[in-house]
Amino acid sequence: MGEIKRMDLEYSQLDSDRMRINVGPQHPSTHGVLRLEVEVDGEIVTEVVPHLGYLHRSFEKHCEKLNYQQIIPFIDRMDYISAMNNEWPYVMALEKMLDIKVPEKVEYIRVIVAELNRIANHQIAVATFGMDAGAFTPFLYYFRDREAIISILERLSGARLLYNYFRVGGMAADIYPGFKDDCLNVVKQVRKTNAEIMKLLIHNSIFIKRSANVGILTPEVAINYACSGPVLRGSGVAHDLRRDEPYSVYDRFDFEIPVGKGDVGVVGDCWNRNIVRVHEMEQSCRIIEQALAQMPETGDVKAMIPKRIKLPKGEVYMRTENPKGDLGFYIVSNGTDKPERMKARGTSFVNLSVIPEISKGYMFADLILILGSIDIVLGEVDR
Amino acid sequence: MFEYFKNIWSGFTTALHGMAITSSHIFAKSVTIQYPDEKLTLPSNARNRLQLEMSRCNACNSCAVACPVNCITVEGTRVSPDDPQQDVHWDGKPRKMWVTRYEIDFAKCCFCGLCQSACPTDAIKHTVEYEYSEYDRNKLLYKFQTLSPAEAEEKKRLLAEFRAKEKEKECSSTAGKAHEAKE
Amino acid sequence: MDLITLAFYFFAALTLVFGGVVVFSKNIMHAAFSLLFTFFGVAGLYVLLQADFLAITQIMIYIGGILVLIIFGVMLTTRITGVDVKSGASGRIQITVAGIVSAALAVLLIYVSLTTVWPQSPVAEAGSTVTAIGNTMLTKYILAFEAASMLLLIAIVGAAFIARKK
Amino acid sequence: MESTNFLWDLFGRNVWTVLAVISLPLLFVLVYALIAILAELKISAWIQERLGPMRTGPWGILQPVAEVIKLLQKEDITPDQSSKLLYNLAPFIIFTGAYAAFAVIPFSSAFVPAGIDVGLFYVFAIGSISAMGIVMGGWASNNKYSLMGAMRSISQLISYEIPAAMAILSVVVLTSSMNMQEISSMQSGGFWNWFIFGGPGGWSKLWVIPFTIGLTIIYFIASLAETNRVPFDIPEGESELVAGFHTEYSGMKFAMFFFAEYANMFVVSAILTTIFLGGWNSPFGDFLQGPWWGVFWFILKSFFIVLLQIWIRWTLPRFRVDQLMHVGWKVLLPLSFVCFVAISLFAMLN
Repeated sequence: MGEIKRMDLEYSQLDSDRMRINVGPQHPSTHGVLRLEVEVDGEIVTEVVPHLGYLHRSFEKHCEKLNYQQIIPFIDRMDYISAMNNEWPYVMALEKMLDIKVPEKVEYIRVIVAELNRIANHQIAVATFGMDAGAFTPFLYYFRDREAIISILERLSGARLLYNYFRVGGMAADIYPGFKDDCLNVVKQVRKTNAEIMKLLIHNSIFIKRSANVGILTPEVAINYACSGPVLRGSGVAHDLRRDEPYSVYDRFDFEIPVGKGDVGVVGDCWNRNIVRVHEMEQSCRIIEQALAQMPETGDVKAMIPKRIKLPKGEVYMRTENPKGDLGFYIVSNGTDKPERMKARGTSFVNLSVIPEISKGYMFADLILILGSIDIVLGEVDR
Repeated sequence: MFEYFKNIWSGFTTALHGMAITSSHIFAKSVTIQYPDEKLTLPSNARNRLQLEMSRCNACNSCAVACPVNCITVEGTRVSPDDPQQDVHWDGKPRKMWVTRYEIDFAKCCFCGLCQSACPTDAIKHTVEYEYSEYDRNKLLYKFQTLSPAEAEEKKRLLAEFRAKEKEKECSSTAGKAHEAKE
Repeated sequence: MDLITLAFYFFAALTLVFGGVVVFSKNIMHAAFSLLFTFFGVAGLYVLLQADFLAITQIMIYIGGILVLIIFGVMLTTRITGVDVKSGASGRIQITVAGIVSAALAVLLIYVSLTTVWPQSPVAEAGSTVTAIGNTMLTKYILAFEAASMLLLIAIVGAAFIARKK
Repeated sequence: MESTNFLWDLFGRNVWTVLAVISLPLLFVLVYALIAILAELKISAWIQERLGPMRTGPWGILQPVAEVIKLLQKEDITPDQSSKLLYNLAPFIIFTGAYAAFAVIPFSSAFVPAGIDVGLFYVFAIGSISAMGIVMGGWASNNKYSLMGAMRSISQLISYEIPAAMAILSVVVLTSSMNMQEISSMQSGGFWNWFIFGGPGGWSKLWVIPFTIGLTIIYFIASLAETNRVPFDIPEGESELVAGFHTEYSGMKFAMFFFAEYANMFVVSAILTTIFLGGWNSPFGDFLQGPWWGVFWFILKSFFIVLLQIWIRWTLPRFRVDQLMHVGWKVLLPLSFVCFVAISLFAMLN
């Protein structure tokens, strides 16, 4: 990110062509309370400095005062768009420490809710990316569909956004009757809308002109900056923890890792990052279908939940594939029911750091698109 | 040159495709819910306003411990056997604890549902009621105790009296016992 | 006093007042924007003289073209954010010299306007001037017309060249 | 100036009738703007499978009125470091520019506020006043977003005036008149005589029809750009410039910008209607033809174009500045030249 340069009088007089613009924290396109200090030469961006911390809630420090069960609601609030996926690595880390073997049915429920939430997350990502480009209508089509997913998760967990559904060793509640049909309907609707959005937005000539060949992130830079998720896969690197380090029951499903192929523009540009998300929705649909077919009918989801969570001394790091990339939790336990230290590897935070690298030399309007294509959630960036 | 015209053509046709799609939605059924008039039915496990069933609560403090944001305050006092007012729980068992104070600050509540799962008697529950916003934050401090402060003081006093009497009795009984033993 | 006379005084006042603002304003942007009203007033005067084509050309070229150019020029050359763009404070000598010159000019102009015998043609109900202008442009003054077009073309090419240099 | 005003025929030409003629379009603009805002709200809602405003009046038809009342009550903020006078003046200049164009719009064969001979030229010239207003507002706000919006807006207006002018000029070549009333009356006798289909003429006009249709589309696209509508709304491009040149405006001054935008939309639609879609002529020859039906047809056609603009707005994404210039200078301009030459050839051969 570089050191923070302050605009001083001397500087601006020397270089009067350039203008410093403050984008955010109250800007319609910063997806939250991000502040970007942008230096533009006319319309060309010459420098971007992100300023973080407007949503800082001391999550990691706060966790040291909470017992392991109480941390889960706070984890929901990191990446609030995909809360289900957030809870998973944390719960898995504790299970690893406690050496709990999770029942089969629970694993399948986890896969399904995580993939449902992945679809919901990507819907928002693609929708807001379209809105950054000026297309408002796809946004509402996606939100209409997201409603169905949210309703399923609400019936499962009781909440619409911050689920608190995962428990160490199980789930908070079992699935409801009719869950399978609801999921299959969602899958059908997601596919239908995606086909429509492909025509309406993604293959629209103006949209291609706007997003293709913009914000090119080469695989080397992406790996150097530790980017992950669709941002990395948009650059053509087929890295997905679900396949590379299969956790839970992911090794039982047949799915592909979509990568940016450069059908339009070049590999690693905004268009390719975006299309990866659309294809991932399809892959998630496939996983959901397979998981629904394989899921055992019976099984107590609460059977393995320990009464009181008390970790042995030691440390654990567990990461899973969040919709936005690798999400990891590092927990140091001192033997009590509260963690000694808790560290989250926030995907959005890591992915955001690549912004200054890939947005220089493009136009100001492109910067907004690049930011949108990285798909950050400020709750996770600032924590 | 060919590329130039192809670009123009694709720009034109994709725009028309888009317009065809948007126009096809004009006559589709709207998904809007006219909120105050019509409401979505929430699932029965939806986590909204907390409700405490006093006949089940025995002031065990589990919910207050489980709450990650400390929005629940519970205080209780043992029921004195001498108390003229005796109460029973919902299942007919006699009440052992008076709940002298049970407050939930809904301005703090994060609707995680942990209190609900911690409660041994299913007294505290999330309900589907969600329309309870207030202009004054103090009005969000919900008091569930049925006893008035004066009554609570009275119960405490009764218990203290009872305990004092117990002690006295114990003393006298031990003295009596010692006396008996002597005999 | 009929409507036309009233309109005349209105437009004349508009032109003069804002012309004054253009000259005396210390803020270059204010001066530039005042030109808008001055040009507009002049265009109104043209309308009153039944020169509707000329009036609209005035709006088109002066407001739509030259004024935009001036404002762009002001914006591009000076720092526009922060402090106001001011025309430089003039010293005493400059004011004196300028005052003398303009006073002399004013005297001369007033003298000329008072002593000249203005030829007055009978007011004819002028029809459309567009046809006549179009015809003369493409017959009698074709050479001048084409030369002007060439000049503008060269200017455009030159401007594009300068802009592209970076 | 021709006497094509029924008011002047009825009451003679005095101060009161002149005032009436001036205020009639104003009345129309106000009513039309409210309807257009409602149409924008409702059509966007329907396209997105929403209901749109439903609370104000039956089906929310009073929503624009409510919004105007709301804006009237809002605090009128003038930024501290702004250039107060210019800041306050700009919305009115913009509205003046938009409204002044109504002077030459022929609503019917019996009503045009001012039937001047250079009507089309006038509409074009007066548009530059709006552009000045935008620059004024953008500069006076003393906001970087406003300034960028204003700069973008003016360069966009200048660029797209040329293809639009070429389209209009082609019609002028065909009609050898710039009087909008005359152009309208030339296209009487059914839709086949409209200039979108090459204007009145025999079968020899068939080969020019693709060019006239092309010019209609070119003019329509250019008019979208001139009114700052999607996909050319980069001066107010919400996602990058917050609200562009009117970022700082609030209350009634903001409403003036809004009214001006909608008035401008109608002006460009009216020009398109007049020069390509037969103006106030009925599409079916003498069927429903007449001064009063003229008003109906004219408003119907213009409003259809406005609806088209709204429809496009809720479909397409936004261009980028350089792409906008590319479309203007490298696509629309050469194509409009080709069409213009073809139409000139046609006019010469006839």
